[in-house]
Amino acid sequence: MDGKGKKQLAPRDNGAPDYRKYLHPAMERNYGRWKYHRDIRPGVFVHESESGESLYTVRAGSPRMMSAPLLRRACDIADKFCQGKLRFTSRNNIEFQLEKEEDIQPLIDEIGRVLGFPVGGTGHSFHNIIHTQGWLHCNLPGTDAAGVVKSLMDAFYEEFTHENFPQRVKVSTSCCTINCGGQTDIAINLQHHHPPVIDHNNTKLCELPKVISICPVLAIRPDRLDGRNTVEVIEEKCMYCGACHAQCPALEIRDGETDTLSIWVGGKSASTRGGPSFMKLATWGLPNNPPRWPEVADAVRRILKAYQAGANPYERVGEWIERIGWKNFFAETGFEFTKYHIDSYRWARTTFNTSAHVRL
Amino acid sequence: MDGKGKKQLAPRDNGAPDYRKYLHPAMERNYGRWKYHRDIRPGVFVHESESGESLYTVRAGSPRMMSAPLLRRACDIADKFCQGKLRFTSRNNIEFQLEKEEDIQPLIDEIGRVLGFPVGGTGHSFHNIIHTQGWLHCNLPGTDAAGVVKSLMDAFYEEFTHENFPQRVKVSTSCCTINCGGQTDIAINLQHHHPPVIDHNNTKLCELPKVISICPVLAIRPDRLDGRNTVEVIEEKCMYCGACHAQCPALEIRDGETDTLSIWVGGKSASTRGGPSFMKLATWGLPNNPPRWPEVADAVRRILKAYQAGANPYERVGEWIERIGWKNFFAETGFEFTKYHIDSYRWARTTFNTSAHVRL
Amino acid sequence: MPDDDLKLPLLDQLEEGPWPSFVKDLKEQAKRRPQVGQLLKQLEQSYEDHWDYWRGTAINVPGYGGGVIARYSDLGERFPQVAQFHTIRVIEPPGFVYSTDALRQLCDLSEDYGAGIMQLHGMTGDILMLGYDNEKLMEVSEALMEKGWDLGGSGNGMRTIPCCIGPARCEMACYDTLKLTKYLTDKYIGYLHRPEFPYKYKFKLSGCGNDCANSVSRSDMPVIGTWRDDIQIDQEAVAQFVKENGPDWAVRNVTSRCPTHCIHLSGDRIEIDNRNCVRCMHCINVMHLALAPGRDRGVTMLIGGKRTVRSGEMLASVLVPFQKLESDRDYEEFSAIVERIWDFWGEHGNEHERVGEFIDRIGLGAFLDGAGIVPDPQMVTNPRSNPYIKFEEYAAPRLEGEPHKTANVLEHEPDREEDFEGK
Amino acid sequence: MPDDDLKLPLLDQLEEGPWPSFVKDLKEQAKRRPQVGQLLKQLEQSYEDHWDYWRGTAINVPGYGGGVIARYSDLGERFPQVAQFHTIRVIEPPGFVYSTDALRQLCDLSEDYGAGIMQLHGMTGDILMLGYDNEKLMEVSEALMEKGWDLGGSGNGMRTIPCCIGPARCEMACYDTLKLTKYLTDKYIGYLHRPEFPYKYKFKLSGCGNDCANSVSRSDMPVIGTWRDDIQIDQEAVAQFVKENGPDWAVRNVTSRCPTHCIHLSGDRIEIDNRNCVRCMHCINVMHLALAPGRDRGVTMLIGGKRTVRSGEMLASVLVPFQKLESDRDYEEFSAIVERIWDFWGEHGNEHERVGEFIDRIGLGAFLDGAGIVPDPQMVTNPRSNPYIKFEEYAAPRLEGEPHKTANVLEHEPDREEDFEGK
Ligand code: SRM
Ligand code: SRM
Ligand code: SRM
Ligand code: SRM
Ligand code: SF4
Ligand code: SF4
Ligand code: SF4
Ligand code: SF4
Ligand code: SF4
Ligand code: SF4
Ligand code: SF4
Ligand code: SF4
Repeated sequence: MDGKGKKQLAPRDNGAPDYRKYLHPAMERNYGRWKYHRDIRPGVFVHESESGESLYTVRAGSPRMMSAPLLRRACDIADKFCQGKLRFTSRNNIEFQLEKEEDIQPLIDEIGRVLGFPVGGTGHSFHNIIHTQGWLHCNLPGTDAAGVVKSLMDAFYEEFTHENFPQRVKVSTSCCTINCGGQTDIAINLQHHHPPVIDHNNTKLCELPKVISICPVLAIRPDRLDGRNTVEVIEEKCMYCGACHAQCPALEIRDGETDTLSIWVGGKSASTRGGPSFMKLATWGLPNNPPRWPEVADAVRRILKAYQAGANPYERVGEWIERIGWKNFFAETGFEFTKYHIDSYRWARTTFNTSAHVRL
Repeated sequence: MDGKGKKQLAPRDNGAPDYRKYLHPAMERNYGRWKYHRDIRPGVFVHESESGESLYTVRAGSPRMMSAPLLRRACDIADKFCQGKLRFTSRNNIEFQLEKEEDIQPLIDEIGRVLGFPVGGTGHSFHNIIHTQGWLHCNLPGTDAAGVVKSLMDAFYEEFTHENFPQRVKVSTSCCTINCGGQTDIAINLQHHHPPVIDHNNTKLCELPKVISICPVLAIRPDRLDGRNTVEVIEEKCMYCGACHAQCPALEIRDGETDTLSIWVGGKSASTRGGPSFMKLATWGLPNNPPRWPEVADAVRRILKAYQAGANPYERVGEWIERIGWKNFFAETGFEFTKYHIDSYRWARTTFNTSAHVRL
Repeated sequence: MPDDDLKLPLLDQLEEGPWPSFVKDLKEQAKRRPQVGQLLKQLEQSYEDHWDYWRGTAINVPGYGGGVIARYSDLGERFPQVAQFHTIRVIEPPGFVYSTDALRQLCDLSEDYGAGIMQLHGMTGDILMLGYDNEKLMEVSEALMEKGWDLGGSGNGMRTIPCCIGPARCEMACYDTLKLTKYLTDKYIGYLHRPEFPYKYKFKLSGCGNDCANSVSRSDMPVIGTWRDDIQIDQEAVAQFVKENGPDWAVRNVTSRCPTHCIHLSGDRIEIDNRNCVRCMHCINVMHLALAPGRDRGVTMLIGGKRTVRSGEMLASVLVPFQKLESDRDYEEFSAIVERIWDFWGEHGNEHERVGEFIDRIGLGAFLDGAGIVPDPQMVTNPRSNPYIKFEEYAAPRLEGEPHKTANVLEHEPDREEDFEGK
Repeated sequence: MPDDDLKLPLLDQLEEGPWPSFVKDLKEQAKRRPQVGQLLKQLEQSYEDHWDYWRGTAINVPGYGGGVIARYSDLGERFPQVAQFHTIRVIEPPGFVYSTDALRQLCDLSEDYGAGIMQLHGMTGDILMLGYDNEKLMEVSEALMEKGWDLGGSGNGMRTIPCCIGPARCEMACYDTLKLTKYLTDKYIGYLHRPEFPYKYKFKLSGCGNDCANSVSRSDMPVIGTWRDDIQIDQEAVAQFVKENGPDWAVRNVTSRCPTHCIHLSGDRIEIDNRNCVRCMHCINVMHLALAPGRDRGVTMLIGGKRTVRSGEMLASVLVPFQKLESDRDYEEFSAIVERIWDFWGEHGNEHERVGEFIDRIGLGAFLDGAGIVPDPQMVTNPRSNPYIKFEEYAAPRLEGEPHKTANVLEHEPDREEDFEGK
């Protein structure tokens, strides 16, 4: 495990790169002095500074996973148009910045030609989907992430390149119940359906006390088998959360045959209006169906259509649903409301309708 | 224990009295046909029927606990004015009903003269306080109930006989942490401050498994002392709820020296507007101070004053507080916000402010 | 022996002030019934010591499992007349309506056998008659029953049912609260008199969402009147209202307070998107000369309310969004729901576990399954936000070939420690 | 050996469609870096089998406790080039800003030592560089550090900090998010590189309540810009806005959406009751030419957000309603709060217990005590509704003369079963 580098490695503790060196010159000059912004067209907006300067931003959708050559081509564009600077957004888009309005169209053309990336994902559009590792790199996934996202972004390409929703639509995917993906307007997550199966020969790999103590419902207890220490899972208590699996691979929670996808709606981080909110179960039991997961795009489309038709301007997905009521949400999407939609976990009671408020 | 009645008692299962015999004749005639009502003056309103008939109601505040002679005098009044019918409200008031408007004043005069009861407690007034048994009859109380209520109603007599609030104000009291009293706009409740003290000689009185299983936080466990079965209380777990005391008097939770009163605000049963809501801790540590509990009336008055000054029409106490924010509630009442106001029980997390919403 | 000259330094202070004084009244009564004097003396002692002097145990009238709250004085030697001082709970007439004859009858019985003091009414709705010793208790019960009265509830059974005045004197009433109170009381009187549930079960009936019976916060099964067609609007009266109060006032205090923003004032007309109306009553309350509940009426049934002890406060939540309550058939359907719940909770509830606590333990989804009630999005303010779901659809034998068992109350029963854990 | 003719029946379908295809790009890269071809082949196998073929264990660069996600292929025999296929997390430049030089440098390093594929950026904010074997991992780390880059966080320590673009390109920014990101990263780089907390600790920094860094839902300590004076209003721009959109539109979409109804349109002027403004940003967002945050700016610190695992979703909640963040002294005050929390949680947190879970276990009140933070009503949406409080003020020796102990984290520690019980 010893590196073969020239010197013995030692902590350098360099810390964070000095962002000041990397700022677009106009950003540097007008740092903290921005007055307002305006939307120019989908994917393009301008910020105006107190100094009178304008800074145009062109946002291009990226697949996040990129090869060095592809990234170098993005650098070429930035060198040509953006004084050698570019930035990424928290949703994996690339932002190219311009000082001159007339560069916008040439830049967009260049992005399309050189990178093949669409320009959009701003304002009231379907934003780029954030996602996690999936089968490409993680050791826990029950599904892929990049593939689901590619399939969805193909399906909602028009929605990405236009701003036709009442408000921004943010989507995320995750590939196991740990959910590294974001709490967003719409989320596509994996659902397990069985307690973990224990590979008793493998439990030596892990620290038993750790795996026992990680279970939130105390479903794992020590056991002995063939004279060796192992664990057992109390099936009735286990709620298939997969925390133990993340701790110890010998507790296998996944099942290629039965794992499904579920869709969640109404998550929000922004403190705008009513504030942040959790996303809630919309529908479940969608097949884990690579390479194109068509059922997922269908379900998402149902939500988007109802949202587009019914929401008031500026209402996020969750706000729209709260206003029309979940009864109408289910009616308008055609999803079925089941007993599984009713919370049964720790704060379940606080989700009950404790009033005589009913829509009849 | 055998009754000395003439015959052996046997279940008669009579069920509920036939209310039809007891309805005021105008109620009977217009049953289900009421069109609307109007307020005439504090304590008096009229209901109009589709038939064109009017029914005047005069509401008199009662202390709930009444002697037979006093009740007979109320009957005399009903015989004289109300065709031999009267009713009680869910808040212990007596309602006298009239068909003729001109009888109102004579009736009110008679109520005052014969019963000494005030007329009021309707509409946007300070309604009659509902309460529990207290030292008069229960075996669990840490304070009295009737006495607290008498003291408060004396203090808020003007508020009962006038309608000067933005909305109805409903108040309740309870005499132990079981809280037989109502969930209301303002509540005065008892607070214990120690785990139960066990009278080990007395535990034979109760069923030990029952008292062990009643504790919501599993703080009671079986113990043996001097060769006999008893229980012990794990002090760190116990949260002084008193459930065990209700099950078994050998676990004494009360303490005449340290028990205090606390005040809760914002409870509501009505589904009006935002719907029912819990009442929340406003202030604590008020001395349990018979016979007049002056500190309680002072604290209630602080709330009422701020409410009267700040609430919009139709806002219940809790709605007003929600609108102005708890920060301002504490500022305007002068109560101190402490760490004890922060929930630490089962659904604590759901009471946290999970947003960047702050009033600065 | 009547005690004409009670000196009670502390309680005497409660004779002062404008509000009617129970001390004054009881002192009067002490002249007729000596036990009332001793009651006051014991109370004075409590005021002095900050301490209570009552002990309770169970006393039952034969054939009844409840209805009596037994009290023995710790100071029985000093105050022998209240050494036994029990309360009888008597079922009130629905709507708390009385003829003076009926009330006088109670007064007489109360004085003939006991202290002649009553509380009208207890927090649950009973007529509370105080002050009987062991012997008189049996006698007064017999006498009450002879005259058609009946004992109220206590213990682990159905409790006495209170209701709002409803159609008898309220224009908001969406069903006959008094009739349902009598129907349920009579039909289930055995469950009231011979308690056999895991714990108490309270109904409270309100004719509309104003909930004048406090049902949501204080009963296991609130029944609240509602409607499923449109709010009735008298536009002329609306115009009149707008004229009197001004449009600004109407917007500020009526339409803008609608929880779903489904009501609008346009000019001097009210427009309502009834699909989004949640029957909160606010607009009807304020504009009650112009608006009224719809005509296709029924009830919303809720479940699981209670006050503090053990669980902290619990408000009831929606169980059946709409149930008609007009024909006999409607009443039978209603009862069938009640009985399914009692069967399921009765069989699987732990001792001392209110139905709301039972739901917390097993989960509302499992409860609906067990009680045979169809899940409805209106039961929740929102669906779950966590993925910890055990779908039966995917369950298959897995662990060492054993048959798969889904989340089930039976599994939870013996395992007390789980009560406060997640599921 | 480059694999020029990859046939991947399933993945090939992801080359189609208008959205940029990672498969197409990786296939290209496979021509330059053979491990990328094997990566795709293994992925194809996963697509076929619905199964993952990676295993993880820990590999550390000497002197660092984190920053590497080690991956071994279960199909290593078939795909030897990805038998070891680790990811390095590299701290991103605050605000995700790059010079093309810097980005090219990363591209070069990535190809020189590994597969030449990167993810920009990981969900936590790191630059993710994929595809190093055990040996190259050490070399590329060394090379990165030589050039001034640094490894990102993993394991039980402080994590790499992301922030929104803030003052660099946003008119809403109420503090310097980029500066604070660098300040915290550099100051606490030891906590990032040599993890010693009970569990991970994530900061996320947003310049205002729009929370473009998703801090509330995805970090243990969100830091969100705010202000404490009045919203800046340009009434001329308001008038212009009203002229363009109409007053009705303005009311329907701006003022009536204010969560506390503290903003009003009167004529063509905006009036705000700033005492009731909760800095939700909505009116400013919509009328951004006319309204702007106040001038006396700072941050709100929150605590305890995380996503699903174990606890279900947790949103962070208010810890410090307002903290200035301008002078060095302000930064020190800010750090002192952070450190008090780390000390307290560090000492008393259980292993694998996020700070939000820790708060759930011991109670927010006890946490504030332990971390030395003054309780504030803004921390909660409402005070408690249950009376289960242990006031220290009244604690006195009671049980068998033992000293009274109040609710205390130390008592809870050894008692795992209590984690999910009430307190
Ligand atoms: C008399 C009354 C208070 C009053 O002065 O009005 C009362 C008095 C007692 N209640 Fe109550 N409760 C009374 C209404 C209530 C209410 C209010 C209601 O029904 O609307 C509640 C809250 C609602 C609820 O049911 O949760 C209430 C919640 C309790 C509880 C807590 C039950 C729980 O699960 O939360 C107990 C304790 C218990 O059952 O173990 C209790 C227990 C008691 C006992 C029986 C105490 C005991 O265990 O010995 C009290 C007898 C006092 C006495 O000497 O008569 N009482 N009790 C009320 C009944 C009168 C009546 O029958 O009309
Ligand atoms: C008589 C009574 C029903 C009964 O069967 O006994 C009753 C009668 C009426 N109530 Fe009530 N309410 C009665 C207890 C209640 C309660 C329960 C309580 O007081 O403990 C509530 C629920 C309180 C809560 O939410 O905690 C209650 C919440 C209302 C409301 C809803 C107020 C709100 O906006 O939240 C209305 C509607 C209104 O105010 O217009 C209402 C309206 C009315 C009206 C106007 C209904 C009508 O059209 O006839 C009645 C005249 C009331 C008045 O006082 O001006 N009544 N009302 C009860 C009188 C109690 C008393 O003596 O003070
Ligand atoms: C790479 C990344 C997903 C991605 O594709 O972007 C990721 C990948 C992993 N996460 Fe994550 N998490 C990543 C961001 C997140 C986020 C989002 C965030 O930070 O904003 C979350 C939710 C927020 C939170 O912290 O709760 C997240 C919540 C978890 C958890 C659950 C922690 C919890 O207490 O809830 C685990 C499991 C654990 O720590 O035991 C986990 C564990 C993992 C592990 C280390 C799985 C494991 O135990 O081996 C994954 C390594 C995958 C790999 O092969 O690289 N990851 N993880 C993200 C980190 C990239 C970066 O450094 O920039
Ligand atoms: C570039 C970026 C910040 C960064 O540091 O990278 C950014 C930039 C802006 N955001 Fe954002 N937001 C960015 C991610 C977010 C996120 C996080 C996310 O997407 O995961 C959120 C929180 C989402 C949530 O609540 O779950 C976010 C919630 C907002 C909002 C609040 C929307 C709302 O009403 O709820 C605004 C305000 C608005 O829409 O006017 C906003 C407004 C803006 C403005 C208009 C701010 C400004 O004046 O410059 C920027 C232009 C945005 C546009 O897309 O039209 N931005 N914004 C992020 C771009 C992501 C992307 O590529 O799509
Ligand atoms: S969501 Fe699960 S499988 Fe996906 S990257 Fe995160 S830990 Fe790995
Ligand atoms: S899957 Fe979750 S609940 Fe089941 S045993 Fe593992 S940790 Fe426990
Ligand atoms: S609140 Fe407590 S003390 Fe008072 S009547 Fe109810 S049980 Fe008895
Ligand atoms: S007072 Fe409550 S918490 Fe304490 S031992 Fe008794 S039942 Fe348990
Ligand atoms: S609950 Fe409704 S129907 Fe019953 S009295 Fe109150 S307002 Fe009237
Ligand atoms: S009853 Fe309530 S919800 Fe329905 S329209 Fe009126 S105010 Fe709105
Ligand atoms: S969080 Fe606020 S300051 Fe930061 S980029 Fe978003 S809008 Fe601008
Ligand atoms: S920022 Fe939000 S809370 Fe403040 S005035 Fe604007 S809309 Fe209202």
